[in-house]
Amino acid sequence: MNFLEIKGLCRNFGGLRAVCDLNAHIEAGRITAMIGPNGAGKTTAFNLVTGLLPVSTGKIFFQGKDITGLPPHKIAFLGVARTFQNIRIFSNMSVLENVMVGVHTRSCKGMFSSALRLPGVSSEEKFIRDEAFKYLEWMELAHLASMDAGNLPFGQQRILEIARALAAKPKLILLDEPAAGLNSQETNKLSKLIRNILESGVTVFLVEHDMELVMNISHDIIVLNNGFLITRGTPSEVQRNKDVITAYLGEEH
Amino acid sequence: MLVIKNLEAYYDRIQALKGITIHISKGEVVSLIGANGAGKTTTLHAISGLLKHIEGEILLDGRSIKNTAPEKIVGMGIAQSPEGRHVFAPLDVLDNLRLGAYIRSDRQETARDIEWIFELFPRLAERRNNLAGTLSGGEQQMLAFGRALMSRPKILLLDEPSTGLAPLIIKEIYSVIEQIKRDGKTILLVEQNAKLALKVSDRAYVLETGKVVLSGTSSELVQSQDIQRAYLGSSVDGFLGK
Amino acid sequence: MGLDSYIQLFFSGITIGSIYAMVALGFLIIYSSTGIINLAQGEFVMLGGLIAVTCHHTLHFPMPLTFLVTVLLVTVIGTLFEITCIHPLKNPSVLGLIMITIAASILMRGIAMFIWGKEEHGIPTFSGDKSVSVIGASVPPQVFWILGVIFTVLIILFLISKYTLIGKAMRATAADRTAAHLVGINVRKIVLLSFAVSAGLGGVAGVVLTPMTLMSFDRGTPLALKGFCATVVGGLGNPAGTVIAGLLLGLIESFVTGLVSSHYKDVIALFILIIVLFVKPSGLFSKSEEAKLKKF
Amino acid sequence: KKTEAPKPPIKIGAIFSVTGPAAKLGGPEKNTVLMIQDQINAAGGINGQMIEVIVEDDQGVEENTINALQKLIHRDNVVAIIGPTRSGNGIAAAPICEEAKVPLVSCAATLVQLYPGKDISKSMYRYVFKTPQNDSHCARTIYADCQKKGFTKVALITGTTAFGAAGRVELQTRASDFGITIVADETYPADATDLTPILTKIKSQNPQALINWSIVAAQGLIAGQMKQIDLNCQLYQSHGFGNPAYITEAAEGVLFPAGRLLVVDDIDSSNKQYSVLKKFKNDYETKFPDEEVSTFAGHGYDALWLVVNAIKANGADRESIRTGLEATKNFVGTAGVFNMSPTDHCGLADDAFAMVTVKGGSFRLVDAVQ
Amino acid sequence: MGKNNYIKCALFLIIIGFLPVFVSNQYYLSVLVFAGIYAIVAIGLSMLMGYAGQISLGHAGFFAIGGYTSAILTKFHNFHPLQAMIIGIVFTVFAALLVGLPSLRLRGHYLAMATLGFGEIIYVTSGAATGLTEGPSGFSGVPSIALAGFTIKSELSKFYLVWLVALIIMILSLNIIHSRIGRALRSIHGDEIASNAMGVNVAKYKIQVFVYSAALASIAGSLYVHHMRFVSPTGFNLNKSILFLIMIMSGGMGSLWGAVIGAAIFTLLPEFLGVFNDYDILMYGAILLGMMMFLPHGLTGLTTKIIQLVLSKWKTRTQNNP
Ligand SMILES: Nc1ncnc2c1ncn2[C@@H]1O[C@H](COP(=O)(O)OP(=O)(O)OP(=O)(O)O)[C@@H](O)[C@H]1O
Ligand SMILES: Nc1ncnc2c1ncn2[C@@H]1O[C@H](COP(=O)(O)OP(=O)(O)OP(=O)(O)O)[C@@H](O)[C@H]1O
Ligand SMILES: [Mg+2]
Ligand SMILES: [Mg+2]
Repeated sequence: MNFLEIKGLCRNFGGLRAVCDLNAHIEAGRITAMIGPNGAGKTTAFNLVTGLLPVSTGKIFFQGKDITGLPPHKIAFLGVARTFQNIRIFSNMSVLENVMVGVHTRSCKGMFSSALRLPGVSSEEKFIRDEAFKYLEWMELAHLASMDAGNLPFGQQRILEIARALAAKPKLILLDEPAAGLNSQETNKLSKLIRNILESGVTVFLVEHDMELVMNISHDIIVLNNGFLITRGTPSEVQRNKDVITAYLGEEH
Repeated sequence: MLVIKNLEAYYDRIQALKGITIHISKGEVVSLIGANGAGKTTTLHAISGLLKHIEGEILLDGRSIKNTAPEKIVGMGIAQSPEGRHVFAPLDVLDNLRLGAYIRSDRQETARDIEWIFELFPRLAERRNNLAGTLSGGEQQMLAFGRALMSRPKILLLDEPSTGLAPLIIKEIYSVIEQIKRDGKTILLVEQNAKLALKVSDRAYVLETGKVVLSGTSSELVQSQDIQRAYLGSSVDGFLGK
Repeated sequence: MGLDSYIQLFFSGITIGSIYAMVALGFLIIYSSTGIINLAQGEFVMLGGLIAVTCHHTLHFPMPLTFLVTVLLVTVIGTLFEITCIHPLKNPSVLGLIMITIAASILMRGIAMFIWGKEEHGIPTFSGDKSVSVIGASVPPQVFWILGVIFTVLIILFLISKYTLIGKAMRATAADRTAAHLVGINVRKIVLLSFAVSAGLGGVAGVVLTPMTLMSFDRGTPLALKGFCATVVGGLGNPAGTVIAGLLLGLIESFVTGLVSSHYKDVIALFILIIVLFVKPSGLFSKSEEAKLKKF
Repeated sequence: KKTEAPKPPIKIGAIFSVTGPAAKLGGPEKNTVLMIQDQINAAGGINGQMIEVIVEDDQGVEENTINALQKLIHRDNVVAIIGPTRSGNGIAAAPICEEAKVPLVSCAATLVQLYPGKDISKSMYRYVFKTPQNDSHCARTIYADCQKKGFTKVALITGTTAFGAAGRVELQTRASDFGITIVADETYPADATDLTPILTKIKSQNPQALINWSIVAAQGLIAGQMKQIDLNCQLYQSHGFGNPAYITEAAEGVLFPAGRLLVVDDIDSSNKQYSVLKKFKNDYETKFPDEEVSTFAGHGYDALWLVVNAIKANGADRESIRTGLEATKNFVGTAGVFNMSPTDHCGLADDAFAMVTVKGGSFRLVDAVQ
Repeated sequence: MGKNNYIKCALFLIIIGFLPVFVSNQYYLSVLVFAGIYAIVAIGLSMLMGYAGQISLGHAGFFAIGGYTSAILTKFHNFHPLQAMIIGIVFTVFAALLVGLPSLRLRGHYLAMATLGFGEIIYVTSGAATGLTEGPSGFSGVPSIALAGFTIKSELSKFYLVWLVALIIMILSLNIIHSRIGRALRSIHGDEIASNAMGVNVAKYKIQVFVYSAALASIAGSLYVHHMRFVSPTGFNLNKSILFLIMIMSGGMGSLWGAVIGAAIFTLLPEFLGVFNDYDILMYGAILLGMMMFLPHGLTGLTTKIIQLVLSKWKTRTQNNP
């Protein structure tokens, strides 16, 4: 049983085949990167895995369970969290509250019990707050906890998004271009962070165009082009692959 | 050709630029580098006339363009490919490019330029009738870049044009930058990827918290120890600074 | 019912439908360039009618001059509305803007009541009252004026949007103001223009409508409601679709009233609105992808 | 000599729809009561005591009527209330006045406001009176005229307001008494302005007469729109039509029952009402030169005078006013001659109505024109 | 619910308790009863709009369903007012599901448009369905509300009843807002897609809060007819829906207390505008426009701003004079 298994996955937009007969798997405890030219279908694949887009055909299994067609929140409850290529933080909420939303999947009190403050609501609320703080401290954002998330500088918004995803204590985290807009120093910090995430027991699935980062930290690399899988391998294998070089990397790499 | 003297900019009460002096000569490629929040985007916005609250001077060919309406600045030949892409999401790719040529009235020339953009980015050509909002991140970046070219600017302001682009396309974009530089155009380039930026540019300025802390020709800067450490990413100290 | 009745109903429907279409276009134009649903749109129609009354009865202007002066004045009012109420806002929310237009509509109604009182006022029809017989139905000549004026306006708008980039510039302005600035669109001008044109359209509708149905200070809101239905049914983005939706609403209303029952006349448009929202939420004549990318 | 401290004025409340959809009714009512207040005070008040009429605007909305009632009853401590203007508001106001034991003289037409739960079989409210003629009078007068002219096929068109709805019921229930068949029965909302589809439908039924019953704007449009589509049958309007604002070229020849106030110049000087009407019309039109007197102004006149007369006769407290009102006999008002009794809180006879038409740009008594 | 809100609730309770000492006139009490009724609607609507970011232009429709159900059942079918109120809630929930389920799956303005249509349909129907509702003239004789055998008839007891209901609803709503559900609602407002991906069942919470706010409107509608002892369509038209919006906007979106304040102000305001005679519509429009333009965050926004300003002044002063 693979940790995440994608079988014959397809997604069309009108006549366009954004993802096409994709077969791939992710192994637990490793960092897997997905690369490929712009418009290759990477973000679409992430959207399919997290249920944000319905699949056209194909199946997705997470820890052996068929998650195809499940709504996004159910998939999140199974332990899949993600960040977005275009940052999607809740700019109407504070930094802390953003992360507290991340703990949503680890709490359960509903509208009714919340309204009546039934026993357990307060302690759960305290749990959520404490957890959120834990992750803010890890990401070194705790001093900004009460700030409006929308006013954070760009780089910190990216980190906040990761904190929010981690607060769900996911088994698998999907990161869509986490390094975009960061300079090399910041990118270096990011690679350290990603390794930390892995060490904390979360499997990482990553889309990124920064080859230095990808080649440095990933164990496996999946390469897409025009919706198709063109190859899969270790960084050194992929770097030497002719198809990858012509379609994506260019000569120098 | 473009001279900025003691530029200060404010967002409400926050001062984002604290007196920046920059000059760009005709035909030059100049890059601005600096950490997150240093004020690079703010500088470009100030030049494009998007900010209300600025002080200091911005001169184009000796004439002040401070407090000039943004559309007039575009008319004077300054175009920008903004950070965060800012494509017109509910319009299709063709319309986005046509609007890039909004200030021009030569229909046929415009059509030809659009074809040229499509040659540069075949990916866009395939998507010409798709709504810009449905494009992938990288495709949108290409579109924003192409749209800025469509006004046939004298000065091109590029804010992180390589964000989210595949390595091959980055090369493509940089070869375009070199090509338009050869055509005699002037470019002010903001890049996170300092290595790349220094490679194409003649000169560069380094910004830090709203001030120019270092400037010089690109080749000088590449050698500089400070730059090496801070922006070219050789050593890493500390984790996630403030 | 004979054929003549059907023809009669058709003309009734198409007349009121074209008024709905004008109001709907007014909504659409402001919406396309700013994302605002201007609920004061009906008040422009009301003002058009009442200003025409003053021009004609008090100032004794001949009809063509009345028409021109009225449309001009309403255009100016629309522009002033933008300048004084919409433009000064810093970071308005969509809802805030809607509420401002509601407040403005209440205020305009109040001012109109102050000036013209509570009565209905009328102006003479443009060319007499003698009905024209069309296949057995008698159609008042004003109907042809309404149709003629409105279709002329529509054709002009169509030509402008076809042969200039203004239509696209409006949509671009609504989609992303920063980017609109950066491609050289004079955002201020576009926004003012859109308010001016929608107000002008309202004014035109008011002048041509008043001879048939009279006008009073409180006529705006019901018209705005129907016009709004037409805009949504047409898909909030497609001028041709909006016009067709307006005409369709008028026709359906007329035929249902004439053939079935009048008791629920006013819910017909709303019912169609709800059905369309549930079945094809992006409107009858608009792409659903595009609807997803809109802000409001 | 000891100067007596002037007595505080007698406070009388009034609630009218001065704005809103029935503004055309409530406006003249308000004008009238304020004018009469001044007249009475100028003439030395009631037995030397001034009166003060406190007017509230309910905009035709019941919620406001109720607030206004509370305000008048509890804050201003009025001895009696006149108004409201619209039938729905009258129905809402009646039980409150009954409970608070404050006499109410309504200016709304509908009869059912006088009965708890709109149920005419129950006994009447004790504190609620009204001045306009009854809807049933109006319906009967119209149908009688139809019968006289030999019309048997009649179309109804009514507004969806309380007034229109009440009229519709009257017309529906009384048609058979006059051998009349209703061939069409349509309604339109208060804000309707285009009635041609409804009229087209009616036209296809070939009625001999069309009866429109509403107070809303559309009643002024209907005659014109009938012409537009060539529907050429006799048009009757209800007593709600009694406002000179509705006189248009197209309205020429319309028939409707109304009090004689509208046609003062046509009535015989021997008529009991003659001098009252003449004076009121004259007073009103002198004071408000832009306006012609309407039946609604008349309702205000009748209501206030009924109360004032009751005060004069019985004293200025709520209970005495109530008994005074109920004992009203032979009061000559604008709507007719009022004779109240414990079982009749309207007090008008059928002859309060006369058939009126529009001729030569003014309201004329049918009998005088023919 | 934070400490702050406990204090506010206590303060609220004290105000309710002591207000009648100062305001004993029945008329003012009656107006305050209306204010309390609208506060109930406003709290629900504020949760829907200020927190979950969903716009409703048709809450008068739910208000009407509650009102008519109560009026008809208590007057013509001898139901106990509480029974009728509960049945009204059931009908309202059903109607809210009918409108909400299809339109809440879509984004943003669809709910606004669908509810606009819904509200008007209810309004027109309540005038046209004469057999059921007695048509446009409505009917009086709706009994007063009764509780545990006591008929609540006097203005004073109605005042206490309505405002206590409002207080209870306030506490329930504050509890929801300051819980994981409240945060989920706000995250939906912020970004539906991200919220969904973080495990928030967007559709479920949207429909829950929509139904909750509709049910509150229904309760308020029932109280409304029992207070007026009369029902007719005029109380339930588009103007009423707009009035609800005005209340929460003027109080300040995103604050339940603001909703209550807005409800109070816009119930009382027209009573004071009466002095402007015929031109109160002019004044009303002008005040409204001024509020929307100059107080975009409503009165609560204004107070927070003033408090912040005072605090920062105070801070700098204490810093300068240590
Ligand atoms: N709209 C705004 N409102 C308030 N502050 C802002 C705004 N935009 C930028 N700032 C602040 O101004 C400073 C400069 O920002 P700017 O966007 O110019 O930085 P930058 O150098 O372009 O950074 P990046 O690498 O993230 O693009 C930052 O501290 C930022 O937080
Ligand atoms: N909603 C949509 N409608 C139509 N086409 C779409 C839609 N979403 C994505 N596409 C198309 O599908 C293709 C794949 O897009 P996707 O976002 O997955 O690319 P990507 O691999 O993430 O690229 P990038 O590296 O540039 O982010 C693109 O060509 C895009 O235009
Ligand atoms: Mg992508
Ligand atoms: Mg930047």
